[in-house]
Amino acid sequence: MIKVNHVSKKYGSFTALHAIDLEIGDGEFIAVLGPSGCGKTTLLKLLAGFMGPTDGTISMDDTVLASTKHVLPPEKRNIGMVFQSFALWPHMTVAEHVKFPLSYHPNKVKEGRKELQARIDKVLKLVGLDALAERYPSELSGGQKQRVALARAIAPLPNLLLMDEPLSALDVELRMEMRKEIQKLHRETKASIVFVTHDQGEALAIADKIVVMNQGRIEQIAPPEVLYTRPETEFVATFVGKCNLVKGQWRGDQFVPTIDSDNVWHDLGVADSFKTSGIYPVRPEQFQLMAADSKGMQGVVSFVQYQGHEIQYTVEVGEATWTIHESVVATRFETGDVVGISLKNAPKQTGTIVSN
Amino acid sequence: MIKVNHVSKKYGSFTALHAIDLEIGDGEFIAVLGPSGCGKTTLLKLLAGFMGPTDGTISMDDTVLASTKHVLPPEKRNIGMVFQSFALWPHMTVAEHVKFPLSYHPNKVKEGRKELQARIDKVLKLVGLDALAERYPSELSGGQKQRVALARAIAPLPNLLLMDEPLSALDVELRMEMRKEIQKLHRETKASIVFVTHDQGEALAIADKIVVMNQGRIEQIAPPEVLYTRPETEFVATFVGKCNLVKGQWRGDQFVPTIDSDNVWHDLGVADSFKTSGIYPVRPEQFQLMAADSKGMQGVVSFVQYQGHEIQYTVEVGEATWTIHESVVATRFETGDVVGISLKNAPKQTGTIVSN
Amino acid sequence: MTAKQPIDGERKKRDSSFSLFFQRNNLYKIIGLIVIFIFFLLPVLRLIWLSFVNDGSVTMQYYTEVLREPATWKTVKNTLIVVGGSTILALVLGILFSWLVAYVQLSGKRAMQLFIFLPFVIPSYITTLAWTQFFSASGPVTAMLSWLPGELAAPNLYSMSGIILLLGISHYPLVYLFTVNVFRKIPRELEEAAATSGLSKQRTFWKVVLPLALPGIASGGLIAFLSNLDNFGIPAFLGTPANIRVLSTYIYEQVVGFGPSAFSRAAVLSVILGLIALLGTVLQWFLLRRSRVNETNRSDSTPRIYLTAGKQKLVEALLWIFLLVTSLMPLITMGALSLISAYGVPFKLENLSLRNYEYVFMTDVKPMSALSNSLQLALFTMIVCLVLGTAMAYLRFKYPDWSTKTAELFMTIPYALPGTVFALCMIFMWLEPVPGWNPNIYGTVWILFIAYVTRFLVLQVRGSYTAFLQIDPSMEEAARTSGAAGWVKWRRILLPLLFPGILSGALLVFLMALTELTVSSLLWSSGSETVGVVIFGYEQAGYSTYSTAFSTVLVLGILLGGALFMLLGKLWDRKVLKNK
Amino acid sequence: GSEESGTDSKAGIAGEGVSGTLDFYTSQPDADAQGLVDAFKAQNPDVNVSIFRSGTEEVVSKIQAENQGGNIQADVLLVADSVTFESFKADDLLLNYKSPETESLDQSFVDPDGTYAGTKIMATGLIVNTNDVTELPTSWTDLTDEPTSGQAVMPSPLYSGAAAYNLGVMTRQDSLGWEFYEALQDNDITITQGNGAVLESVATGEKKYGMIVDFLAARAKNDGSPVELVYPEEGVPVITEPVGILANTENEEASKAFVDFILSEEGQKLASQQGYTPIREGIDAPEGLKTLDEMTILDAEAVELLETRSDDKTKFGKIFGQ
Ligand SMILES: Nc1ncnc2c1ncn2[C@@H]1O[C@H](COP(=O)(O)OP(=O)(O)OP(=O)(O)O)[C@@H](O)[C@H]1O
Ligand SMILES: Nc1ncnc2c1ncn2[C@@H]1O[C@H](COP(=O)(O)OP(=O)(O)OP(=O)(O)O)[C@@H](O)[C@H]1O
Ligand SMILES: [Mg+2]
Ligand SMILES: [Mg+2]
Repeated sequence: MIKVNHVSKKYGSFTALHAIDLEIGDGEFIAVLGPSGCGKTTLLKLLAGFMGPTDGTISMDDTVLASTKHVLPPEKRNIGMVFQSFALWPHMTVAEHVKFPLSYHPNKVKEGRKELQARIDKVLKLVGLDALAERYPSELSGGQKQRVALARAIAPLPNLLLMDEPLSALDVELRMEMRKEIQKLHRETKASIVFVTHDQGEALAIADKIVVMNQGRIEQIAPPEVLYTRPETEFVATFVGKCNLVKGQWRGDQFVPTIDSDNVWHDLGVADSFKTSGIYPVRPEQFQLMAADSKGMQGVVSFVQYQGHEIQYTVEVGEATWTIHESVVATRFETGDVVGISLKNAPKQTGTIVSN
Repeated sequence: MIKVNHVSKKYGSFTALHAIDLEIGDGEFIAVLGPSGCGKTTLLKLLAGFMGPTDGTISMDDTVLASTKHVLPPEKRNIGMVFQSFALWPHMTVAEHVKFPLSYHPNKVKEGRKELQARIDKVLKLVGLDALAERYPSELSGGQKQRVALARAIAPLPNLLLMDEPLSALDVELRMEMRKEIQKLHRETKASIVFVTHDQGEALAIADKIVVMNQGRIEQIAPPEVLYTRPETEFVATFVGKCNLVKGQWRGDQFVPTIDSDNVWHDLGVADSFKTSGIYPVRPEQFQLMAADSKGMQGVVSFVQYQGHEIQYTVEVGEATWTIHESVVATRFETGDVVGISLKNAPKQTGTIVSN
Repeated sequence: MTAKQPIDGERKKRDSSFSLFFQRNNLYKIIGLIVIFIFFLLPVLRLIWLSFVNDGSVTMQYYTEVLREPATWKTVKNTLIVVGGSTILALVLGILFSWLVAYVQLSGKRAMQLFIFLPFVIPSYITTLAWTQFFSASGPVTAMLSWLPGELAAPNLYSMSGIILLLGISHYPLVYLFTVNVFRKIPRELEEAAATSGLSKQRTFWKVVLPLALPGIASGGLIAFLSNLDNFGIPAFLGTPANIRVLSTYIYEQVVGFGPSAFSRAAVLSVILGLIALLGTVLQWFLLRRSRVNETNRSDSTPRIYLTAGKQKLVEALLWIFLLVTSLMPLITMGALSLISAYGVPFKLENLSLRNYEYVFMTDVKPMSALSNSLQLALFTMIVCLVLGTAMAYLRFKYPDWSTKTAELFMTIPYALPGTVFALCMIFMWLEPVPGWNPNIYGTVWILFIAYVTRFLVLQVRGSYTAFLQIDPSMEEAARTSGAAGWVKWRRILLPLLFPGILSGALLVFLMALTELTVSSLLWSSGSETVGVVIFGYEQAGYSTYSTAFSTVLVLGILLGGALFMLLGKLWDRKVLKNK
Repeated sequence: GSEESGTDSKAGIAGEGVSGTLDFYTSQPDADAQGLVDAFKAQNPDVNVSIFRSGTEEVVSKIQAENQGGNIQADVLLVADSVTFESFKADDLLLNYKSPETESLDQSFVDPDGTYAGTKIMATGLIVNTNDVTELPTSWTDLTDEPTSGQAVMPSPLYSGAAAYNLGVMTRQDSLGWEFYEALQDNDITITQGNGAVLESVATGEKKYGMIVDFLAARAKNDGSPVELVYPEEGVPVITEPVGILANTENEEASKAFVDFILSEEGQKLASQQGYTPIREGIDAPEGLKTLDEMTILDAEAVELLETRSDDKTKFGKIFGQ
């Protein structure tokens, strides 16, 4: 169990992390999610031990790993790390990158050459680089480089695996595959994993627990479904799966949107914090678009994005801009169209799932 | 109009591009999509003029830009480029990065200091880096670096904008925003844009035309909807929006899946190439899962991924592995469950849209 | 990707974990500094102390005296002009050559590199002799100019500009050596990014390439600056006839000036010289202030600029002409002198013989043993400097705080002082490090060894530091998360990445130690004579023909070694790195 | 080494039975110093002599530095000129030892207090390039005449102790004096670093005339250089390469034996063989050089020279614009 205790980190006068508290259980898979520049990489580097916190401590099973005074160096920890910038060694081939931790990591292969080579081959195959084993980093494409970084980190099966956007340069297919491999690894080795990503879908799909960060602070820590269905802050609601924050008035379980005061919406599982601030968070797929008629909410389509299995509309409704996803089989609208908007009645969704 | 004419590129003995043909119309927005290592970056570098083709020519309005003999250097072309690895200058601040092309690019700002500063501010604001103008690259996070690279490329409003995964390090929200800005820029400047991405959603959303590459070859060039609904090769079908290639027999417009020969599926717009190879491509959302009963297709859930607005199931059906997306409101299954699978009847979908 | 680190202040903050280690071990820091102080600064302080005492009482008398003399100020002014001018010349030539070799497609680069080193290894008395003959009334330049219309006279080398020219030419290889690897490591994409931003090749050079090469340029420039400052041979040879004094020659005059105050006055002047050296170092820090780390690249020796065949030929021709004049001409002069029996006999076949070689290598026993001594000394000095210098550079790179900066300053001083002065300092220090205790270092070969290490360590520090500036810290971080610490990390990750830079430093130390003269001439002892001492001895005895014979063999040996080395490098490239 | 006795060496063959180590600091050319030591060792095989050889200036600086450092390592010192010894003598660094062999020397080359004695005669004369000059000069003042304008070269007293000695001596001659040096300056004489540079310059024809120590010129001529040595008629300043023993020598006995040997007939013959004019009367000078009686010697008080050396140099510097 790793405990991050009130850790702050400053770069010069800029505070990148504000008194972070976090617990990483043994064998837990934690995704760290947050917008660009929110401090994800910084958190990871602190966990790895590349630098010490400006304040606070990081401890593991009651021994202090890092404090302002002392930092246990990374080589003495049983970790693996995928660097956001890959950090490949220009003088080593792909195979050598994998061989390196297998020879020096605390979990190194001790059984001899053949075993070592077998492990190298296995890991390379796993990331799909077996054909490129003798290439140097300068001869690889972006995604290939990232896979080398991934292979190097996972090869020694570290106890704590820190991954800084390890799949950002991969295509969806490969990414799914890698995700599955990582999950398999996780199941098999029971390693704790901290997985930084900016992709909320990835975080939702992969983690036991998601940490949402914003501007150097933790906004919410929760399992994926709780996070998605019961976001506690506006930020989490909008960031994790697009959410439209509809303003209005809460009267008990009933919500009257400002924009369309004739209507009453029912509470489908909205967090209390939203109720006090008079907001109803609506997911893009919870809205329904139709041809405009005189009554009900009206908006103007300002942007249309085709997504294959769905169409994403950006609609201006009064002062607000809403995102609405519609199936490709529904009626199509174009930029400039005036549309009517209503809330789908899907009483089952949030309520039941939270209680799952 | 830029014409890529039978261009090949070899790195040593490895052929990264095999006789590529491509046309980029004036003001066209082209997305290049393909798996890791397929040659996207290589194509872009050829278009920029960093290297010459091993074979073939690239010409623009009938003047040859690049051949095996001669390459017009990039600084003489009116281009902008976002590098996959950012390629930021470590000795320059964020503002200087933007100032540079504004001072030297063929489209440079000629009006004087004030105008220049205004343009810098505007571009930085656009990518959300106005607060970090005086930072050096080493003081930025991954996503911030990428935005600097983006800002630098778009600042001079080049005629041809080459973008190599320009948004890969950004979170969904920011990515959407940037996408919109790029599209706006495209509309306003009528620049030709070649946008490399590994993200099919992005490609579908943003481009006039998508080029799908695989292993150094172009698989298909088509507008997004055509590509999604009428993929011409297995590769395109599976790569652009997950697709399950169900094997069976085509009898005219009727398809009998091998796995469930009691059933007959109707042609909802399948390309001829699939018909000849006896395949019915089914999108994950076209399948429906239900509790297993004795008749119909059956499979075993091998993997479940929660995605917020949907659940992604991996199901083993006979020899094949299918991906099926179900709404979160539908019945939930778990790994190991035996499920029944049927094809949703949605006759409208593909047919009508293709004729759009 | 550009890497995480600014070079100075910010790194410290970011790497606070390491300074944290250090805080706990603040003691080590102090101890380290004390050791460095004892080895590098204390000897000099013992000299400086002389400038404050007169008959056992502390006085500022020497300062008021020396500083009041107009001669002092004139000398300082001359020094600044000469050193400034020659450093600029060395920088221009050094940067130009390193850029051409690293960037432009030229044939015969390896041979070129060898020739670039020549002016640096040819003893400066030979260089001056060759150049003065070249420009003399009976020399080829005058002859050539007489063919041209107009009253053109060959430039007078016995002048400020002559000194600047020769110093510049002798020391540009230093800049070259430090810079060429840095150029090779600049990621191509950074230039490509400039090109897409519309910068022409030329602008890209000024705005992107040059700033990125700053670590090398600053180090090379600093070393060239210090070398120009402490050089005695060239200003003495060319300046004496022209009545031009610079600090190094003036200090020598004081030292040999007998009189009770000789050393004291020399010490005062040395302080002035030391201040100028420190000024140079600080200026160099200032230059490096804005330098940032690149993405770590493998050094890339494939050319980036291709010229048309005609232009390439032209550039090659110009380069070779320059190299022939600056490198081959002195070499040939030297070779020719070594073949004749005496100065002034016409260079005709019947006057040529190998008699001088025979004497040097068959009759006289000293040269061979000197060669062996020097080789051993140079080798050990190189190895020790390699280890200590690289370690120091690492500390300097990792913890750029007051302590490492101070340490670097300490190490700069011994190199900046004129050799004679430095040798005197070594005597003060090591004869009896503690009054009454003679550890028997002085008077043995050990004093030479200590002197060489002390004097040349800064070369390795700069060489290695420059190499470190090319390494993105994430390289090391990745090694550490892979479990590699200590020696493994160095052997497998850092050293291979640092290799070319470290090698440049080591090469410099080796060559400097091999040909060292002024320090050795005061510190050698029976049985530990060095190459420099033997050559100096021949020179002083008026046997210039012998000394040229010996020098010729030495230089040819170095050339041969260099050629072998490059051949090995080529093989290494082919076989091990499978470079295309 | 044994230090108990300072008198017994007067008796019998010099230094018979001496042993131990001896540090010999000299500015003689390496081969000559080695030859000397070898000859000495042939007689005294138990003495281990280690040589430190460098330029006079370096040797002197080294001894001074050692003195500052607390302990002079040298036992016997042999460098260019008597002024140097006067300076050490003034600092009480030299041992009083009047070698019995000095009786055969012209007493003007022997320190009356016995701290040092000359070992050979090195005159400074004129060197001429015979390719360019047919009419040999006869006088120092030829260097100040119109025909030699810009053609002459001399070593700098600021670098070379021997040249500084010459400066002191010549400026004290009525026939020459400071006016001579001023005239040299007016006649555009070139100042160069040392005697070696003068030789190079004249032998290669870069300059036609030079002031130079005689043996260098004679040897170059012997080797075939197109040069001629001239002893000007006014006389020549002479340096004597004196030898002395350092006061804190650790092997007084061997040191004395060594000094005795240098001044002995055998030692002097060796000097002659090595190409120097011996100082001991009755031994022939080598080919091309004059013996002591054949030259007119310009002389000055060494003590006085020491006192004024610094001023002399400054004055010289002023004249030559430094
Ligand atoms: N210098 C090189 N030497 C040898 N092979 C290379 C070199 N550069 C690229 N390649 C290979 O060429 C192929 C295409 O590379 P490219 O960089 O164009 O891929 P990409 O499509 O951009 O991939 P990614 O999405 O991973 O960035 C890859 O398989 C890569 O390994
Ligand atoms: N060396 C530095 N000096 C100053 N500020 C820094 C430095 N490194 C990072 N920062 C700032 O700290 C903040 C957090 O950076 P961090 O790299 O942790 O972000 P991140 O969450 O990983 O973002 P991304 O998703 O873009 O990689 C950013 O705003 C960044 O600008
Ligand atoms: Mg990051
Ligand atoms: Mg790529």
